[in-house]
Amino acid sequence: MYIIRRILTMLLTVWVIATLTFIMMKLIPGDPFSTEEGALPEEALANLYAKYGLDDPLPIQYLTYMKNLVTFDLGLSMEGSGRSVNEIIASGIGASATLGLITLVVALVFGITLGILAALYHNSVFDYTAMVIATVGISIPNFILAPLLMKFLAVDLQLFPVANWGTWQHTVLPSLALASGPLAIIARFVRSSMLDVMNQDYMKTADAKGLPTYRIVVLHGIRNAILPVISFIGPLFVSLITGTLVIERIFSIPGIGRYFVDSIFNRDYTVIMGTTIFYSLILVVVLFLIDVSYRFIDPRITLTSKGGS
Amino acid sequence: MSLLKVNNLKVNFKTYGGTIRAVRNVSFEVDYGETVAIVGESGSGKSVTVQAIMGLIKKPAGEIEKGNILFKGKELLQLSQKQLREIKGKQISMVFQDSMTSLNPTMKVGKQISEVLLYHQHVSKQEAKARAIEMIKEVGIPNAERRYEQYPHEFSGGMRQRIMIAIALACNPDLLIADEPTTALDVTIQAQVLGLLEGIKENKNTSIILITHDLGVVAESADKVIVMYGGMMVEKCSVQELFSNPNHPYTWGLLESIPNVSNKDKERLKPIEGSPPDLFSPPKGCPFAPRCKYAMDICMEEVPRLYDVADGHSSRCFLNDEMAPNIATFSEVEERV
Amino acid sequence: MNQEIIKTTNVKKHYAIGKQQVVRSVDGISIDIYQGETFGLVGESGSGKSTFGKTIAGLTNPTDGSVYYEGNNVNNLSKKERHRINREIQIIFQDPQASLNPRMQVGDIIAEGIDAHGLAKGKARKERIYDLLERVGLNPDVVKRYPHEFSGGQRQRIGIARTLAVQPKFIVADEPISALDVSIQAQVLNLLNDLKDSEDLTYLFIAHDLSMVKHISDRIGVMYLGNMMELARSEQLFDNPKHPYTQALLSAIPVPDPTLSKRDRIVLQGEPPSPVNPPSGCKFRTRCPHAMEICSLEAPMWKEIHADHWTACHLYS
Amino acid sequence: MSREARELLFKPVNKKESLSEQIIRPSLPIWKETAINILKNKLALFGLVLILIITFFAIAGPAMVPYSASEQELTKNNLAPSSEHWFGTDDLGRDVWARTWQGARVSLTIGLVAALLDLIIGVTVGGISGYMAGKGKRGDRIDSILMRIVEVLYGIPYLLVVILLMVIMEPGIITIIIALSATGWVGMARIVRGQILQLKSQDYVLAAEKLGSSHAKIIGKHLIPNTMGIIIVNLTFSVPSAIFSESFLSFLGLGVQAPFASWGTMANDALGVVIGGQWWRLFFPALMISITMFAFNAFGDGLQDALDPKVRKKGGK
Repeated sequence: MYIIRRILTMLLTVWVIATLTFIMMKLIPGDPFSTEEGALPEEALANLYAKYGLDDPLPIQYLTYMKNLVTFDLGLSMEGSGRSVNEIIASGIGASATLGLITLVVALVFGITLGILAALYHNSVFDYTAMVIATVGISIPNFILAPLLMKFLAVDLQLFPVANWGTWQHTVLPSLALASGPLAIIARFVRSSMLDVMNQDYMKTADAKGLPTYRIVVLHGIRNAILPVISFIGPLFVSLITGTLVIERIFSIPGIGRYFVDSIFNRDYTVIMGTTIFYSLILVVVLFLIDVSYRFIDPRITLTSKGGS
Repeated sequence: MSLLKVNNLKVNFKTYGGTIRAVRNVSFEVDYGETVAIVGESGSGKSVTVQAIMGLIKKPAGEIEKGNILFKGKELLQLSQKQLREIKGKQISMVFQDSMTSLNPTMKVGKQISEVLLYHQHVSKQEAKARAIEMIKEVGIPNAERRYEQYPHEFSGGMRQRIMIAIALACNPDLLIADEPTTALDVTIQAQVLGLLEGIKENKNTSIILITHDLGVVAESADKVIVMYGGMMVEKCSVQELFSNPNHPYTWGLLESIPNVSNKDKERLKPIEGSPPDLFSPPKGCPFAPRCKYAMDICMEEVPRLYDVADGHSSRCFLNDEMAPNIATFSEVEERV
Repeated sequence: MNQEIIKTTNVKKHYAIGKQQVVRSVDGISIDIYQGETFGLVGESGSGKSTFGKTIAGLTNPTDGSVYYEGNNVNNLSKKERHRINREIQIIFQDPQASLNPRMQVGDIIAEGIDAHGLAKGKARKERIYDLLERVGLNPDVVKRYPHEFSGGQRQRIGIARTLAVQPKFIVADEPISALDVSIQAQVLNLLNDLKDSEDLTYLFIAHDLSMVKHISDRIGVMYLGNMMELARSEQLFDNPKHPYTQALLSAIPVPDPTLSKRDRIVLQGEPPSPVNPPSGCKFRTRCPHAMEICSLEAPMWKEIHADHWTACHLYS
Repeated sequence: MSREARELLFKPVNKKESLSEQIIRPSLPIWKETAINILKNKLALFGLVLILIITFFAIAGPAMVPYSASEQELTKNNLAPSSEHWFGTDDLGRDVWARTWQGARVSLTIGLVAALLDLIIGVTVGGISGYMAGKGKRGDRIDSILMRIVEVLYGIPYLLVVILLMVIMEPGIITIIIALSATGWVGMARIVRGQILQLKSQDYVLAAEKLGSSHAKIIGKHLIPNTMGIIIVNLTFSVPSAIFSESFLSFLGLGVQAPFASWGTMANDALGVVIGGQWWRLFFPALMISITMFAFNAFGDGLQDALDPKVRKKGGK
């Protein structure tokens, strides 16, 4: 029941996004071709209109668009290269996904470790330092951190390539810049969650059982402290997606984000629409999966509807 | 030699509001096969006392300022964490008040029992599981095999408390500390759990420290009683003495303030007026003096020592001093006996 | 004395959880509460006693059945009448911590009902607050203080003063002492008893501590899984309990007297079933030592087996 | 002490009133306690001081130098920081100090106004939804419609929507504020609704209803004062997030347009030249963004701790 309701909301969300994007694109005064320098001859313009279906009445355009969407056809790029939006996304997904995945792993692994250590050494110098660093990490936007890293680690120290994509060295700076914020947020979150858990009665029980420290901390503490982090991956994912937009541009990484930003400047509406919908779809699916998995992983949630008085 | 001997225990807590002197000079002994009840209101220091025994007072928030805790002659406060772990859960174990929060919500209850066996008895996983199932049966839970695989939230309050007891008994401890084990339970379930504890004491000769605020539970289960107030032990005696010959005005007050079920006429209850002391700024003298009907000037000035009033019966009250006027009697209780 | 102030007829309160399941929290209770008495209501957790209390207090509407106050059906009133009855029926809550707004000063907390009903203004209002504080045994100079500065017993007294401010006639006291320490419980109990006489009140006193209930109540009703099991004058109930559940409940109370030999205690097996799937017939039959075949087939009638002594049990049919 | 002197002390005290009923601790209103807790928290205090400093320079900074933010002096372009140009100049010879503080005005205005709009919309929607929930069929329907909207909006990647909005609307400060608030209020609405739902079932709200308090009074005296803490904390977190979003958009070239400059546009302009060595053009706006975000985050953290009932309770038990 829950899952069905959730899937319906998910579809509704995607539909709303698709419709909104469509309406927004149609609200823009003028059209992509007439805004270009040197007006095209009347005939060529008409051809272009026909090619992109822009000569149909709006409701028909909307229906065509929705129909194509259901078959995952996002249309042609208006830039004139003749590539379809699907092709553009396909060509960019590899780099974007690699970068996103590396960042996600880095942020989770280091964020969780840092948060747990800070909680275990609560009120120590380590704790304070870690939390100040984390607060600083949240405060430096990735589009600021990226050029700084580029300048110091790539230009000055020449440890890593300045930009572009290809070898593993190319992934280090972008994922560092991208991961720092989420990492800091996770660290703070895990720390407070762990502190919470350490005050729970069952930690006292574990202690009173005479279990070794590692068992108390890992099996009883960390497990319970990390569970809520799962619900946190959703927002984390959002910040990753928006982060990649600018990071890919700064580091000239051929990912979807870069195409998206480029399409904004080129007013390439089909690509803007296509990528927005694609991103939203991924996001909505991820949020859904997280929600569902959380319900399966946490034994308390599955049966809480039993209720009492 | 007694099983457990606590000597002059002092525990402090540092909080945002200042330092709480949670336990001040508590001394008592627990013999083999004996049930000692610690009675007191919330904030009297009864839970902190047993947490100190279990080594659950952790720096920097809590600190054992001084005192000795001798278990089988061994000083627990001097042991390393590792040595202490050989005793905790194995020779001394503990049952907490709130079984909902005291069990790990994300671990199967069976595993929570068997991990004690795995660690302390170095048995194989299969054996630990078999023994854990055995324990679940022993504390009177049907369908033990199926129950082994369930999570705490799938149990009722009474069942969870039985699981807590099963965990505590897994290694056949010499001493079982039960911190208000039945407070959260209904009377009929309380009767079941108290019966279970009684059976353990009789069959296994386990000593029990029972913390409670219910004098009825004390009367039915304890051999010896310690009454605490404001972080201090105010009276210590056998359970018979407590009800037949109580000495401390606080104990009098407690006994008078509970209605007697077997009493026919509905006389007015005699409450202890006033409120418990503010632990941040406890009174200079006897902690009970501000609420005491018989308080003297000296009570406001200094903390009374423990006076021996009978064999094995001591009381922290200046009324027992040779200089004190003979003003107080506990007529109501005397009448009752 | 025999004038009834509250009458319930077959009151039910069911809650839907999820699509299919229904919690039968209160499942058909018909009782009278007389003017000037203290009606004790006992039962274990999940017995529905608190829900029943809240239904009588008008905090929730019954799913079925009716509640009458002074002969009028409370769900069938003019707006003006409803306003008056709402004021005359009040409730005292269990947790003195949760029942006082932490952001309000004591004076304003107590005056809440006075302001809402326009009972006093200006100087008269102030005097009324002082008077109420004194009546519950608190020093009037605490009016500017906040709830967290008080001990549990003091907070409960503030809650009582707030209730008294609107001059109620009937008060539902929902476990008013269970969150308090033993020595404080007696203070609050005595206060409630004194106020009953001086303010001419009637109480529905809900609790799970039987000895306290016995002490304060004139009559006691025993609830189990949403049903009333037994109802009698309190001495009668304690001396001569009829229903097997009442018998077990009474025998389970620990008595603070070590010289009494441990009585033959009736220890009930198992735990109360869930109010979602209550047993057929008599709801107590799954744990009843005297269960008979008939008990699973039909629910026993609620009937008066002696003067003023009611029970629902097949043993007495 | 001599035995005689000591003996004198052994006489009953003269007690007029029970000593233990007096409350020794001084009374502290909650806002005062909160203020004290913040002052005790060094990081929060540091954050507050930073906020004040940045605000001061945003107001007074541009007037401290003889250049205006848009004044071009092409002969003096790309100068490193010196006593003449404290933060250096950019490629058009504009003074970076003046531009930085001019940018501070833009960034702070956008951050504060957007956060305030979030607050107004979020509290209204969350409050109505939370308050209407459970109030009959109509109330439930209003709640569920509002919550469906929130749920759908929550699933939308908000920066993408903001980007889309910026693409179709005329870029500018007001557009940014509208775009940010169009989706930013959702988080606040969820929090406020949750808080109200929780508060509504608190005993003191039930008591107020029972005592006859009007809806307005219950909202004004019980619900709002007790959600204020969380709302304020959330506000301190939404200011930096709005500032971040603005710089992000400006950095993408979608935000503030000339002649205005924000920290984001300055950083974007400097991106190409930083590798060439003109570090100051990126450094100062970047530093200001980071300091501002740090200050608000640190202050918000401290505020959260100071208002946390768990922290406060530690002082009470």
